[in-house]
Amino acid sequence: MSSGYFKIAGGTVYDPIHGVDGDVRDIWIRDGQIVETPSDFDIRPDKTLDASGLVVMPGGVDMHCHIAGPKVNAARKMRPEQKRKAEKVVRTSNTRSGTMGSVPSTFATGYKYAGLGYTTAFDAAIPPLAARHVHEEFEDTPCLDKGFFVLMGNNHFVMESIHRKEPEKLRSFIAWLLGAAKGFTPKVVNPGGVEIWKQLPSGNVHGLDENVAHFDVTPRQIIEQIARAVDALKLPHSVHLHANNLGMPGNWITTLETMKTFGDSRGHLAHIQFHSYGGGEGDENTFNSKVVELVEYVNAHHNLTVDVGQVLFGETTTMTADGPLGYYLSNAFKSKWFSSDTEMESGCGIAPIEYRNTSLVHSLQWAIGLEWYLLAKDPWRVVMSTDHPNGGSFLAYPQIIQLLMDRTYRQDMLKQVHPAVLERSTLADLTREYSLNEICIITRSGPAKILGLTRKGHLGPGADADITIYTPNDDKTKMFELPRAVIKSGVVIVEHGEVREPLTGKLLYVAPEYDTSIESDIAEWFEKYYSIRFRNYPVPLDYLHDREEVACAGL
Amino acid sequence: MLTLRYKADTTVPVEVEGLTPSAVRGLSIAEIQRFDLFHGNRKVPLAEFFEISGDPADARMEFEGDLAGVHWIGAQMSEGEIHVRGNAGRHVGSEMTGGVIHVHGNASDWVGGEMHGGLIHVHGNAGHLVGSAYRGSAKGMTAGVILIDGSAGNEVGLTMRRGLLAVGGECGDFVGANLIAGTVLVFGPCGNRPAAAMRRGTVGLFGANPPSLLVSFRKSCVCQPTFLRLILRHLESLGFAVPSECHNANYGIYHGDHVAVGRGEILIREN
Amino acid sequence: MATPPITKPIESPATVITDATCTFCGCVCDDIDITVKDNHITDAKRACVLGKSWFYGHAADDRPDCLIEGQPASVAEGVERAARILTEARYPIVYGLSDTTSEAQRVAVAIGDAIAGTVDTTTSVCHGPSGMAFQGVGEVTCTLGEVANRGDLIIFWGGNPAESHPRHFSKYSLMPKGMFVPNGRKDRTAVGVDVRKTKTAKAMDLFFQIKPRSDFEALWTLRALAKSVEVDPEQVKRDTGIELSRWQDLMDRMKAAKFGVILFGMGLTMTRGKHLNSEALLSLARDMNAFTRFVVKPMRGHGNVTGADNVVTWQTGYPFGVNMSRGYPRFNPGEYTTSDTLARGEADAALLVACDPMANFSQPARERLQSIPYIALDPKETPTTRSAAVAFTTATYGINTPGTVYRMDDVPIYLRPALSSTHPTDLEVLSAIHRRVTELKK
Amino acid sequence: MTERFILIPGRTSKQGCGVSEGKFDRVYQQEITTLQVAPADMKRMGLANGDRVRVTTESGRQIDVAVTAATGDELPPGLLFIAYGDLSSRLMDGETHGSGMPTSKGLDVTMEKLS
Repeated sequence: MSSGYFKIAGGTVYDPIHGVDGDVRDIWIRDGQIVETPSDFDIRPDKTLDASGLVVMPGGVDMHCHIAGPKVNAARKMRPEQKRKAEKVVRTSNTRSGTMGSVPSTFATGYKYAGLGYTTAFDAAIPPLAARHVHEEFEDTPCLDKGFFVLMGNNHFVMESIHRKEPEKLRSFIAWLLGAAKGFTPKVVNPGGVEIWKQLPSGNVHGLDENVAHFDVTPRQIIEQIARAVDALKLPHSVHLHANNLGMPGNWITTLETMKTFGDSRGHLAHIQFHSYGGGEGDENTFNSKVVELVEYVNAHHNLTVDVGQVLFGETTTMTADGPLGYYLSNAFKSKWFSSDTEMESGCGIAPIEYRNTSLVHSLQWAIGLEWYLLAKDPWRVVMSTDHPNGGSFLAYPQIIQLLMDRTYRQDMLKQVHPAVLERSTLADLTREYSLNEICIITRSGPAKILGLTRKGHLGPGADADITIYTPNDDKTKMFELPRAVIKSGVVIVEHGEVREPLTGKLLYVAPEYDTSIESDIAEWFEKYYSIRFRNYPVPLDYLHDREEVACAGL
Repeated sequence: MLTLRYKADTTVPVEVEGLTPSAVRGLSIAEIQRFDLFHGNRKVPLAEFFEISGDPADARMEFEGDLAGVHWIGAQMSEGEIHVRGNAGRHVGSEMTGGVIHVHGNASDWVGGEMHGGLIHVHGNAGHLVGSAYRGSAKGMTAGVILIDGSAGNEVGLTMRRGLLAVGGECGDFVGANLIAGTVLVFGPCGNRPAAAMRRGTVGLFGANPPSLLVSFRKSCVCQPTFLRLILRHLESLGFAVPSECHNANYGIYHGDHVAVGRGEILIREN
Repeated sequence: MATPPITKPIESPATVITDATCTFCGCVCDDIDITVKDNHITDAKRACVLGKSWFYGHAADDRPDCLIEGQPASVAEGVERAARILTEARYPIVYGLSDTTSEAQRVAVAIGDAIAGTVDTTTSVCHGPSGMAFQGVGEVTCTLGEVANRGDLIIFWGGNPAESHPRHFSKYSLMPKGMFVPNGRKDRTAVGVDVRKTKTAKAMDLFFQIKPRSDFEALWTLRALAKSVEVDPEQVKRDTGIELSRWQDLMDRMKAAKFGVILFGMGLTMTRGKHLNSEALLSLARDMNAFTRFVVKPMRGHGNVTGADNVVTWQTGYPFGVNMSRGYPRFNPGEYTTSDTLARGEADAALLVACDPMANFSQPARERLQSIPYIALDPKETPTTRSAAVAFTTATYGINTPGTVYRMDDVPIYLRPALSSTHPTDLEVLSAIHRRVTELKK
Repeated sequence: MTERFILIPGRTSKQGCGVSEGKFDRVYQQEITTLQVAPADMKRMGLANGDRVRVTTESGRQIDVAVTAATGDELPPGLLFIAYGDLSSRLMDGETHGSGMPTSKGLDVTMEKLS
């Protein structure tokens, strides 16, 4: 008679949320969840995995990546030349074939994330009009629990209700929109800037207090009002912001002002590395790092969290909802350029680029990312990310872990980058080495907490049984590149890099309450400007397969 | 020398990727017979489709029979010599970095696709996209020499980055389109829109009645460019038949494509 | 005007489905109110002439669900025969997919993967060349609502939407009153460029009747003018049949526009030059963004051809013409595309979903298809179903079956069916074939 | 007498409606088996609506088809138009020039009146 239990025995466990830092203990699993060790001693587990001498951590959580939806799929279609030369994902008896390059196909994305021991991922920027597209792609992205952030920073209804100073209407609209798209939290990208791009050639905003023509609002107001609305709705995760002026020299001033705009509202600043640049307007040789100034503010303000957006050297494909940024990058790199504006909601830009360690700017971007990890005091509020694939592929996480844990490896890499990095950033003097516990925080426990996922990122009773087991190795890249085993919802899905059970994984979404009287308002605006009917916009629950609503208890 | 006589009769594509002189050089005949080729979606031992004899040690391979349905011959080869005594299929010498390929019959599309070095000489006709970039690539052929004695199809030398490409007979439309640099010479008539969006490099159209050029090309002068005389002699040294009248003819030099960078040149034989 | 079928004399209750979606063409209009009376569609309010034929033409019928070699058979027998044909083939192709739901498309690609075949869609003989141009230079585009709300200069190049997308003018591109074009048609300049003076051309403010096969030269003239490159007026007139002064006037209007739009059709992709015609047009639109906002959009033909592009891309990484003989996807238009694998005699079996190659393909391709065993899924009888080894009569997407489709601008829209059907859906038949293929391949 | 023309197959709304009504029904069959000819060309070649002509491509593919005058100035002289279907497909070569797309529009043809 099966007891239904699965035991992971004698592993060296890391569970920072419960203060477990490398204790040797067992983990008991039943019905896809972690459970208390059964008090009745003669209960035998149906299956035991001997983890003695192995490192046991919760499954990885990638809280900011671009893995599904219209712009990701356009980027896949646009890079046949890269896919032709990249690693081949060959079909097996229980897995589908696929392609890699900077934008892997959906099945390959699921298998590769699971291969690294990641079991949860959030796509960072989806226009709600395309929500169904994302839900369909998610169903073909195995092994991961998934969700997505809903683009709102240039939404016409949002900008109009901010202009008319109607915070309740804004709050109800945000709640309605999240429910309609089955998304997770509002995503604000270059607020106001993308709308001006839609109106003018090379249009953009250049500061927080610039007026957005036709809507008469400022980026600062958009950020402030959405942040407040999100806190009032008690959403599990705060507003997720891609600040104005991404990538521009001297943009640290906008970033600092943006941080202050949050006041004491919660706020997450995405790929903060791209927003931490000193230097004159477009003047390369004054380009320098301003991490020291910015990290000081973040260390002192606990309402703020960041993910780094680390740059890795080599070829990749930038893809962003920031339309004007896409145009700027494609002109800078003289590459092919895709741009698609979504009515009433957002833009997007795609451009293939290459980061070279011989370039002063790219080397500094690389260094600035590492500075953020090494100077941030609280590992719970700085998160591992490469803004996949903008800074690099998620497959580079093991290499970043080694850079953070191994000072000599870091110094060696420093010798291969542009020498200006030495005086224009503090990286050369930073000697900190991350512990396994801190790595566990920035790659799973931290992002799970920031996302408000109470059953992710830890190994206590009640947690989803998403667990990754690593073989200790001084070479941290090797250790984190090839986990010994990956368990998802209590099932061993990957062993020694081989996918055993490609489960589909579930959608994580929110459905905040709202005053439904707003729906007639929305419908009237919608029918006037959208090119589809209001009835056909929302995604009904039965459109989704495996799903879980994350409650809005908030903090 | 290793001889491979093709004995199969199928219309399903046969693909021999990886069967290069350096790959077989160290193998025994028995091992070569077990080399995997693809027949559509099935792996098939080489011996099932080829009579194999001779000695691979000198990195010289001879294919016999009509191999029009056999693709990727000599793809990615780096050394040695391949002779095809008959027709060859698609992707002959694709992405090769060195060595020599002679096709004594006709070859199909993508001869020398994204080639990086070595020499391909098709003594018959070639299909489309000779020495071209594959779709989406920002760079096509980067080095090496391709000689086509007969005719060639469209998009000869598409997005070439560098290298030398010569077509003895006629060629189709868009010869040298998106050319980044390098030299493409066509000795027979050519189709329309030559060198569209060319940035640098040289496209020679030496056929009897050259086509009208795109409106974004401008005639600069008529002259007898010395570098051309050197190239023509080099082609002859490689066994390529250069029509005698080309050696000291007058050539109209047209600069363009001004829609792109405009620092390329089209040479048109005037007498 | 297509006439609705005659309704039965006794008045049975009629039901009305509001905001149903028509999937005949790439407009994918989702504001159709359908009236249904005893399993017949008797009215389709707001549908165009093509839409009305689509709704009326797909009434229930009593044809067999499955025919093997033309003889009625059970669906199970058909699935068994289909699975055997596909698993025994050495170079099978899966083709069509543009007139079925994305849910069914995903299973069709799964079959292509399992049989190590080649998956291709009708894109390869429609806007495939525009997809190749996109892979070369990229594309600047937007959803149709942006055109309706901002477009003040609308250029129709090499297409005849008045006949192929009848409601495009009124719903998206010319008539709508938008946020930045409040007076609708009056705020817009409509320009046509085509070789024939079609119904579309007659609705334009300016019409450029160019010489046949001179689209590339016309686009190159505009590209030169955009960069203020001096061009020879006689050659322009000779090449395009239009005076340079008219092209200059058009370029001046393009630079002065606030939001320029070029919507282009088969005139570019099916004529000599093909993908390089499209590349010239995409490059022109990109160049114009140095002066003003300019977008371009291919006028996709079928109801879910854009869905086929998206599904094949997210599952394999490539949009069409994807060969999986080696166990992983490979892409090469001109090699793995269906016109080629058939015309060269390479394909040795086929699974054809919602398409009619026996009517529309080149002669050598049709002769090859005639000579190999193939399976066809289609709601209607067509030349393709007539010579199929196994033909399934399936329910019609959007009329009988729910599911997701993607409009020509990649906007996903859900279908709300009006009628039930006795026939199995594409999804059911394909899922059964996929299950059996997987068993046979073990 | 035989003259050179350029043939353009294409969509028409009748052909589109015919697809839905059934490809073996009258509307579709009639539309795809009728060649539109410019009125001036009809006059010069002594053709009347319903007369039959033989159209031949450069590679020797051939169809016999009934003609009808194009409406007004829709079709310039020298151009022929037909709704795409079985007949237009018979004129297409298999060659796709490395693009996957056969050349189906702008075909060089000759047309001669059949007695």
